[in-house]
This record gives sequence, structure tokens and C-alpha cells, in this order.
Amino acid sequence: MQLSRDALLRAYRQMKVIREFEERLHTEIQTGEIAGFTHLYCGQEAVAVGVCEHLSNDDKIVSTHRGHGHCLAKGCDVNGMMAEIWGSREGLCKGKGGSMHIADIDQGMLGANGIVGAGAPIAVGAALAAKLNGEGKVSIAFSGDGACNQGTTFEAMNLAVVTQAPCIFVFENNHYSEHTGVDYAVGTARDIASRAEAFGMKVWRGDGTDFFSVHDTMREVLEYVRAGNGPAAVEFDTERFFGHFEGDPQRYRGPGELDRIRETRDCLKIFRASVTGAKLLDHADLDALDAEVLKAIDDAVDKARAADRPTPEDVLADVYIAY
Amino acid sequence: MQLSRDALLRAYRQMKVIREFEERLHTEIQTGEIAGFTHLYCGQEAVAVGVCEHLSNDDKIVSTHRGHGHCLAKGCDVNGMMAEIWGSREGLCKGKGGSMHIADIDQGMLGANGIVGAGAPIAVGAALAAKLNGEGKVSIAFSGDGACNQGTTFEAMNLAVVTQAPCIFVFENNHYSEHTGVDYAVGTARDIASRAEAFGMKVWRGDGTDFFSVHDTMREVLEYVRAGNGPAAVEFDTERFFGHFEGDPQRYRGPGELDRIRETRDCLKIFRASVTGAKLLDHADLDALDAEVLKAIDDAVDKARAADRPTPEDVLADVYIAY
Amino acid sequence: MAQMMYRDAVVTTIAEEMERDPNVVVLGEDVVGGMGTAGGPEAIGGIWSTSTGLYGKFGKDRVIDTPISESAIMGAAAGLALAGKRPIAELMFADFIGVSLDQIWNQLAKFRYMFGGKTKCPAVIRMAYGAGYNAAAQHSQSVHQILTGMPGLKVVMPSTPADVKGLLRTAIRDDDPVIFLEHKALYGMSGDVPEGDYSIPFGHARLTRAGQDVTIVSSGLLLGFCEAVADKLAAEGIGCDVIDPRTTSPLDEEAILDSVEVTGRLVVVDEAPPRCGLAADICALVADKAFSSLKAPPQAVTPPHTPIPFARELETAYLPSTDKIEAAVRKVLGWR
Amino acid sequence: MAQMMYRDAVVTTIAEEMERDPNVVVLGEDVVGGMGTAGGPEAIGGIWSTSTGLYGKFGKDRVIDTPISESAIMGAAAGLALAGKRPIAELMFADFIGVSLDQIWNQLAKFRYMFGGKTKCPAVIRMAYGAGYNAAAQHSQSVHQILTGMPGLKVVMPSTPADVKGLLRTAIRDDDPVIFLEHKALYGMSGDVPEGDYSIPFGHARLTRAGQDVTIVSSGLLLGFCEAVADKLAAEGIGCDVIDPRTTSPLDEEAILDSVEVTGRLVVVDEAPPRCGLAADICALVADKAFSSLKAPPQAVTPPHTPIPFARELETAYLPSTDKIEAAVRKVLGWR
Ligand SMILES: Cc1ncc(C[n+]2csc(CCOP(=O)(O)OP(=O)(O)O)c2C)c(N)n1
Ligand SMILES: Cc1ncc(C[n+]2csc(CCOP(=O)(O)OP(=O)(O)O)c2C)c(N)n1
Ligand SMILES: [Mg+2]
Ligand SMILES: [Mg+2]
Repeated sequence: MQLSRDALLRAYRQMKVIREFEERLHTEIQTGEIAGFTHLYCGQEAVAVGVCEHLSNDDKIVSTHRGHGHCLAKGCDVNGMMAEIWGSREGLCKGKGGSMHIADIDQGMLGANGIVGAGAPIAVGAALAAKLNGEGKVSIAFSGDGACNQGTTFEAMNLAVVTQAPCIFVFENNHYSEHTGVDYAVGTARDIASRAEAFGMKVWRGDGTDFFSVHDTMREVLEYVRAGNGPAAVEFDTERFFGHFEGDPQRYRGPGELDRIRETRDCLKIFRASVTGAKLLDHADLDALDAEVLKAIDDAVDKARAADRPTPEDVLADVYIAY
Repeated sequence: MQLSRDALLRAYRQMKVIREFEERLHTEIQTGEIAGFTHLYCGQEAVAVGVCEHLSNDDKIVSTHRGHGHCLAKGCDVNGMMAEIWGSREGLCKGKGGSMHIADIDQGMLGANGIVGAGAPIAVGAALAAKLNGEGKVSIAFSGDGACNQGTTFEAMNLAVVTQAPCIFVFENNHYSEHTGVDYAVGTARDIASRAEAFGMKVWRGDGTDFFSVHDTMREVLEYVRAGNGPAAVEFDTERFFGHFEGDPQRYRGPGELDRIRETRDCLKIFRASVTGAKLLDHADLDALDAEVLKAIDDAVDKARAADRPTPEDVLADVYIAY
Repeated sequence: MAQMMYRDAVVTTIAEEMERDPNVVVLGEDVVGGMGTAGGPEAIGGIWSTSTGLYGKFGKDRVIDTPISESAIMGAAAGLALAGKRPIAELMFADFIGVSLDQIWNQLAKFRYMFGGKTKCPAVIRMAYGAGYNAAAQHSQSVHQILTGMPGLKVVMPSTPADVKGLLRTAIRDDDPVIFLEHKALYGMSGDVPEGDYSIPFGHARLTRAGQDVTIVSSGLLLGFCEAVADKLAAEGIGCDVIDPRTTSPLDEEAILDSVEVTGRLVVVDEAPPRCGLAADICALVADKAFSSLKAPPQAVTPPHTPIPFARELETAYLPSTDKIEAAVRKVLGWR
Repeated sequence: MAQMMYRDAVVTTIAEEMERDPNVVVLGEDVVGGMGTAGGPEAIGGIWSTSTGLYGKFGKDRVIDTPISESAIMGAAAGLALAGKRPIAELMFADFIGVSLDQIWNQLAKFRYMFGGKTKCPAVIRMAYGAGYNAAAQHSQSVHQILTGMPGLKVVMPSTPADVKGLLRTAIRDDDPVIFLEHKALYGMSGDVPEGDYSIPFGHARLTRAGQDVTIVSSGLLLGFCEAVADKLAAEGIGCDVIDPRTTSPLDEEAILDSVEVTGRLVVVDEAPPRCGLAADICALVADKAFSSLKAPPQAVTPPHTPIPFARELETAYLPSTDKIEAAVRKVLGWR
């Protein structure tokens, strides 16, 4: 299905925001100003955006430790996120969560998650809520190729099938879990989808470096799941441009691997080539967006840096609603 | 492969011991003399025996909450087990473990287990030890159709594939986990083996009510695994003759179901018909064994009843080797 | 007032709240029972009979029978709560936090805090705990000491049918995650239960016996043991305050401290193992906050530092007995 | 004596024991690193660099890189131990007991007891714990309070490179399951480490400062804070015994009680949350067993009952500070 010009511009902008958000963090982190563990999403933008462009605020997603892309794609505020990563009390989570715990319930974003595999069962719960509401809403669990080895992920898939929950398991296979290759850690090598299939789900596969592949695949998947056919799973083949976390020496990469994937498997380049090649958008449109996005990221960083810091008393707030 | 007369007699005797052990417990439990939760193995004897007849003491098994059959088949002492279930200090575990925790490390029996799904990872560990020893020994994880939904079982399968551990996952599909049917609880319904397959294992299937089906299948499986081909999985279709635990009203059974399975799916009857039909053994041989086994069980009960009771000081013993 | 069993107080309260609020949903293993069988659903209604009849009344989308996957059950409860529902999830045995602790500890308990106070997480996790069934090391444990230590959780331990009703109602209506611990040896206990919309606020202990000489704190199965000891001593003219905290998080510190200020003597009787347990927690609290009132060392009466044994004689010897409780009380009475 | 970092003391000791005993095996996530990649194995050697070089020396059957499946890792350790090996399993972060507690608590810890003393279970479970990295609520926790309460486990908490070496050697040679807790903020700490076959028995505390006025008990990151406070007060003529228990199970009760008998004053400084923690455990112990010696209420200095926050300022405010420790010491000194 051909997307409108607006939809194309929006999709590109969303991907570009994620890209520049992460590239900028990569730079800023070197200065030591940002605390904690940070996992960047660069390279996988087409997946987050290709999935989330189909969703409304009433559809839920549950994310991972590598959550910035999912958050941004689902509508979390750029400034609020940047401030959160900076540990400011003006952050989306008041500086309490940080990179691995960004959430925005109103946007249907039920949280990044520091525990690998924890998200899938939570997504099934959200899907059961959607089923009870009966309005055709869905819930999406993003999981990596590493998370697909965690018991919770399997349990979640089976529970979703048993309860016919409108849950979609999106597996982002970026070929690595930390420093380990998927060929080693996943018994069935590159095929995660067939595991999901063995749980009795209908599965799809797509090219995670191509926005259109993701977007078209997800249209089908969502149609199927919104129609009440129970859960489904999708595997997207994708690439991680940075290390596992910031500071990772990446000795596990092959020679030239990083250059090659940046060159040939960059979803932004692929998108640009595709839409300009098909004369749907021209370079100037995209260049203008690029500039606008860079500016927005600059602003976000400036704001985060200037934002209020939390105070010691904040430690005690928000443990309970009432105790 | 045709079994010798001795092997046939031995297999029958083993199954019969389990049967009568459990039937007797079923009766004794009504009197209230035996404490705790007891899960009987009646109906599944052909699986435990068909598997364990292939094993030496250096091969390990890890069992479940429904462990009596596995224990007996792997060579645990009948008297020691009966005394344990009676809570005597002469029991195999000195009355500390009871029905759900019988173990005999010297026999390669690494424990019944009260936690559903806990056994499979332990079996992988034992298999890794066997691999390190390099003597072609294996480790076997018995799991039910319910346990196959527990995250630990999946993790164990993947870990076994990744490490090429000589571990065999034996799934006993008796169609129920507690009061729930397998058609409901296992997304893929009666097919557990294809889940294992999706983890990259070679799988087999067999009729768990037919000793020969189990025994022949396991011969192949063991040959494959002992040869260093990594793990494997087998699913046996079988029947549980009693309730989930003693005291279960079994309202989930269909009308006449219990009579039907006792009539048509009794592994002892099937064995007897098969070996007498083929003139390998005659009824008199088997009747003699029956009498001998009944006597042995009577003895075991008498001994258990007369055995020393534990003393309060025993509570403190055997927590640590040294503390 | 109606006479009711502890287990019936559970199912009655759940049914009333489900009636009242369409967002309340129940999930767990065999909470329906008989799903996918020829005998059909409702074969059991929970192995403790604490969900009997709910499926028939509220249907499969609100009474969700699950496979054996405790992490998924706890996680689904978390997701339901984040998505606006009020799940009541059953963990068949408290011991199964072993396979599901992450979702309780690192997810449910922390969402509100990690997310900067921008969400609520109104989930109730019910679980059967405690010894008394000879169910041995993996099916008899107490876990309140572990969960009480976890910030973000509220921990409730009802000791009577009336408290089940009053506290479970509060739990279901509470917007924070609540652990609701039912002692399996009390399920058959009968008692008067107030009718109607009865609820008990968290953090309010119950004084079950009053006296001036010793303060005894306990709950669950052992509370009855303590009451028996208190009654016996009362006949001798020794007066015990027996305090049931009802909730261990929040803990009614005031009730305990006020009592010790009068008695000067404390005995805490708890079913968890001795190290880092609730007994130590309360003894330390009193040693800190009522130091000047103390006339004798605060005593913890707990099982020994061992797993829970199977045999009847062993389990009995493992649990604190009335003799041991009485001895502790006499020890503090006779100090110096 | 050699100067060595805490992290290097871990890997050195493991390597020495693997050399000595072919039954010792290592397993965990990324303990090799680079498996199945173009860059090849040994890309990392554990994210804490605590297994660097082991794969090259001992090969893939003794240095087993695992998928992300903590229950399977702990369970495999249990199975290896039951089958005669001596596994050293790494849990990357202590917080991940949430997804693997059953195998630690209900399996490893209980085998010997449940099986009537007829087996041993010589497994070491290493894990990185503690705050100081701004890793927030799910990657910064202390878990010794949970594990110390579990009968059947031994729990070790080294606070210096020398103690790492001496205690890890004992742990690996011990026939019972041992939890070995490495404070992640100490991995880079340097110190003198005795050469050769150095080992430290469990249950023997270490006196790091000696004084007559107050007993301070602490370990890990906070031990350094306590020592700083003790040093500061020493300049004022106030003497503190600073006791590092080294192992919390077994606990060297004698060392603590002996000290309090002299000082009459106790401050326990611990990184776990306040409720049902090790601080309460030790305060209760002292209130019971050294009641008559106590001149002031035993004080627990811990973080508040909250999850661990992310931002630098918040984490700093969360952790007990030297100011708070000093205030507690002055409080007991100034009592009445
Ligand atoms: C339960 C748990 N185990 C281990 C970790 C450490 N860890 C964080 S991310 C990660 C790798 C995840 O790999 P994958 O799922 O492929 O996601 P990716 O990093 O590629 O996005 C690991 C092992 C964790 N956070 N939680
Ligand atoms: C972790 C855990 N969850 C739940 C239970 C309660 N339980 C004991 S046996 C059982 C059913 C197991 O079914 P299956 O694996 O098919 O074995 P079967 O009883 O048929 O032999 C359940 C739910 C348990 N013991 N452990
Ligand atoms: Mg990955
Ligand atoms: Mg079954």
C-alpha cells in the first residue's frame, strides 16, 4: 500500500530523530556527563518506527534495555527523554529511571526494561486487558535475539496462545546478545520465528533494515491480530551500529563489519534511496527534515543540561501511592 | 531388537513393582498414616522402565513431583523408598524429603523434584559433567506435559543445544497438568516434540503405554546421543490412572474415562498380551512374578511401618557438610 | 456477622469485588480447573478452593486459567495493572516466588518509582504459605521476610477469616501492588466475618490478647500458639499483649512500641527461618526505638536455620511449639 | 604479597583452582565472550573481566559460555555439582536472582537436606552486587539479606582483593553451595594479596580498625565509608572497632558480641534496604546476646525503604553517607 507524502515524511522524521538522538548520546557519553549504562538503538530505527507508526495511544508496547528507539517511535517526548537520560528531575521519570527505565503510560509505552526477557509477559498482560476491553487494541513485546533464550519469553508466547491474547512478539534479530553471536546462543541459529511457530502462533519475517518491509509486514500482522485471531510473532533481521553498551570495545566484530553495515544496511540510507528513487520525496525534503531534527536534538541536549537536578528528598517520593 | 527372556522378565518385574508400589500407597493413604502430598505414577510404568532399562548407574536421571516410578526404575531400593514415604529415619532420605524429594545419587537418580520444571536445567548440568568426563554417559530429564510450559524447560533445551550436552528430554504426555487438559495448556496441543524440534534438537515420538515402543525408541535415541550428536527429545503419549495427587476428585475426567484407560491403555496388560501372544513368556511366568512383587511390597510396607521414627534432633542434621 | 471459613472469605471477597468493579480479573493455575478436559471447566476452582464459582459468574476473560508458567502469570498481572485493570493473581504456593520473583520484585514493585510516580500498579498477588501440611522443603515455606524487605510492595498476612475479608478488600482496592499471604493451615479455620462492605486499613495491628507483662508479636498459624500460651499464663496471673501485625509492610510500629513501653518485654514468634527474618526486624526495631523501656532482651522464636523437613515428627519439631514460646516468655519475665 | 585488583584476584584464584582441580568448571553469560562471532571467542572474558583468559587455557568444556537463561545456568550448576563437578557459575548482576532464585533457593541450597545428607553440592555462585554505578533499580541491588536467610547456603562478601583470593579459594574447595558476592564498585580496588595457596576460613570476621568506644559492622563499598569515619573519630580520641564479617552465613557472632561487650555500642552499616535486612539481623543478635552490655540502642544505617534511583544525586542520597554513619556513631556515643 502506497503511503501518503505526509506519512513518508513522518516516518523518515521519526527514524531520523532516533538516529540523531543516539548519535548525540554516543558523543555526549564520552564526556562522562551521563551516568549509568546506556544501550543505543542506532541501526534498528526502521523496526521501531515501522511497527509504531501503525499504533494508537491505546495500543501498548513493552520495550527492552535498548529502549530509546521504541520510546521515541511510540511518542515519548524527546526533551523529556533526554532530560531523563541526563538524570534530571524534569525527565520523563524525574531522573529515577534513566536510560533503561523510560516509560510513558499515557502514550501506551509501558517501559523500557533492564531485565532481559521481562517485557514479554508484561505485554501479554496488557494484551489480556485489551482483549477484555474488546476494542481491537493490541500489545507489542519487543525482544532481542538474546532475550528469545530467556524462559519468560517462551512462557509469554505460550500464555498468549492459550489465552488468545492480542499480543505481537516482535523479535529484533541484530545478531548479537552483548558480545555473543546469535549463531552460538540461539540453538536454531538465525531463525527465531520458527520457535514462535512451535508455540502455535502464526509468524512473519521481514527485513528490519527496510522501513517498507517492516511497515508492510506489520500491516498484515496487525490486521490478523486486531481481527481476534490471537497472538502472532514477527522476526526482523537488523543491525546494531554501536557496541552493546557505551564503552564496549566490540572485539567480537569481524574486520570491516561496522563499516559494511553502516554502508549497506543503514535503514535511513535505504529509505532515502527508495523514496527518492521512486520520486516520492526529493532529497531537499529530507535534507530539510535532517536539519530540523538536528536542531531539535541540540535543543533537547541544551534543555537537559540546564534542567533542574533532583534533590535528596526526591529519593523518598513515589515508592507508593499511599503507605 | 528381540530382548532376552531375562530382560523381558526384568522389565515386567520393574513395571509391576511400580504398579503395586503405587496401588498400595493409594490404599494406605486413605488411612491417613502417610503425610504430605503424594503423586502416583500408575499408568506410566512403561515409560520409566522403557527408558531406565537402558541406563547404567553412571547415567543420570532427574525426575519430577511424580517420581516414584523413575526412582524405582533407576534402581532405588523399594524398602528405602517406602520407608521414606512413611517419613521414617530409615528412609532413603531419612524422612526429610518424602515422596517429592527421593534421590539416590549413587544410582544416578538426582532427585524427584517438587518444583515443576526445575529438573530440566539440572539434567543439562549433569549432561555437561558427562560430556566433560567423555565416556559416553547421558543425563535424562523427565518432564510432564505441564512442565513443558515452564520457562526453565525451554531454557534447558536451548542450553543443551548450544553446549551440545548429552541430555535427553523425555516428555511424558499424560494429557493433564493437575486438573487442566493438555489441549488447553499447551498452545500446540498434543505435540510437545515439535517444540523441542524448534530448539534445534532431533526428536522422537513413541507410545508410552507400550513398553516395546518406549524401549525401541530409546535405543535409537541413546545411540544418537551417546555418539556425541548433542541432545535429543522424545515425547511419549501415556496415561495417568489416579488423580493428580491423592485426594483429587478428578471431576475433569470424562464419563467412563478411567475405566477405558485402565482397560485399553494399561501398559502391564499390553505387555502381557504382547509377550504371551508372541510366546516369549507364558502367563505362569508373569503370575509368579506378580506374586513375588506383591510379597515384596507387603514386606516394604511392614518394614516402613516398623522402622525407626526420626527424632527432633534430626531436624538440625545435614543442612551443611560443615558450617 | 456470618460464620465463614478462611478460604471462603477469600472467594467471597473476590466475588464481591468482581461484581462491583469490572476491572477486577483473576488469573492463575487451575483457578478454573478442568479447562481443555472432557469434564469441562470449573472442575476445581483453585486447588485451595479459593476461586470456586468465579468462572461461571464472570467468564473466561475475567477468570483466566493459565499454564504452569509463574513468571508469565506475575508478568501478566503486571501488564494488566499497567493497562488499567486490577488483577488478582494466584501463586499456588508461596515457594513459587522462586520461579517468578523478578516480575514481583524488579517489575511490579518498582514500576511506580522507576517511572517517576507516573503510573500506578494495582495488582494483588495471592499466595498460600506456611508449614503444617508435611509438604516438605519446597511447599511449606514462609516468604514474608523476603517480600517485606522489598520496597514498593505491601505485604498482608491475615490470621482470621474476618481479617481475610477486611484486608483482601483493601488489597483489591489499593492502587499499589499488594502481596496477600494466606496460611495454608488456616484455610479450614472458621470464624465470624462482618457482612457487607467491610474493610481493614493496612498498617493497623490487631490486639488479640491484652496484658501488662510481656508483648508477643505473631501471625498466621503461630498466632494461635501464642494465644494459647497467653491464655495459659493468664491463668497464672501473667498478662500478655498478643499483637497480630496484619500487615508487615507497612508495619504498625506504634502498636508494638506502645505495648513494649508498658511491658518492657518482647517475644516475636515467626514461621520464617531465623536469619534476616521478620522476628529479627521487629526485635531490632524495638531495641532501637524502645531501648529505654526494655527490661529484658527481645526474643525471637523461629524455626531453626534449616530447610523444612518432611516427616510429621520433624515438621513438628521444626516449627516453634507452644513450649518454646512459653519458655521465651518465661525467659524475658525472669530476666535478671 | 602482590598488588592486585579485586577483579584480578577473582580471575587469578579461579585459574589457580582450575589448574589444581580438573573438576572445577566455569559457566555464565559472556564468560568467554565472542562465541559465534567473526571476532571469535575471548572477546571479553566476562563483562567484569573476571574470567579473562580462562577459555584459552581450559577450553570450552570447562569454560562454558551460556545463552541468557539464568535459571538454566543456576540449574546446570546444580546438576554439575550433583554429578561430581565443582561449578563456578556467574550471575552477571545479583539482581538476576529474580529470574533464577528457585534453582538457588529451592534446589542447590536444599539438596543435601532433602536427600537426607546423602549428597554434597559444591557449587559456587558468583554475582556482582551493589550500587555506585548509577545503574538504577534493576542493576544495583544488594541481595545478601535475602540469601543469608536461606538455610543451606553459605554467603560470602569479600571487601578487599586479599579477601577475594582467600575466600574464593575456600568457596571453591567447600563442599556446600556458596554464594560469592562481589561488589561491583570494588572491582577496580587495588591491594596487597598474599601469594600462593592462601585461603581464609568462613565465619571469621576481620577487624579493620580497633577501638574501645563503638562497634561498627559493615562490608563492601560501605566498609570504606566506615573506616573513613573511624579514622576521623580516632583523631578526636574516639575509638571504633570496625568489623567486616566477611561471611554473613556463617556469621562470626563471637567477634561482634565480644566487641560489643567492650564498647557497649553498635552501629551496623549495610547497603540492603532497611526491612528484614542484615543490619536488623545483627542488631537483633546483639540486643539478644549482649543485652546487658548495651549502653545505647543498636543502630542500623541503611538506605531508605525505596528502590534504587538512577540520577547521580539520587543514588548518592540513597546510599548511607559518611555523614549518616558518623551521626549514628555520635548518637550511640551521646546516648543518655
Ligand atoms: C535477566 C538478564 N540477564 C542478563 C542481562 C544482561 N544483558 C543486558 S542486555 C543483554 C543482551 C541482550 O541481547 P538481545 O536480547 O539480543 O538485545 P540487544 O542487546 O541485541 O538489543 C544482556 C545479556 C540482563 N540485563 N538481564
Ligand atoms: C513451579 C511449580 N508450579 C506449580 C506447581 C504445582 N504443580 C505440581 S504438579 C503440577 C502439574 C504438573 O503437570 P505435568 O507436568 O503434566 O506432570 P504430571 O502431574 O502430569 O505428571 C502442578 C501445577 C509446582 N509444584 N511447581
Ligand atoms: Mg541482539
Ligand atoms: Mg501431565
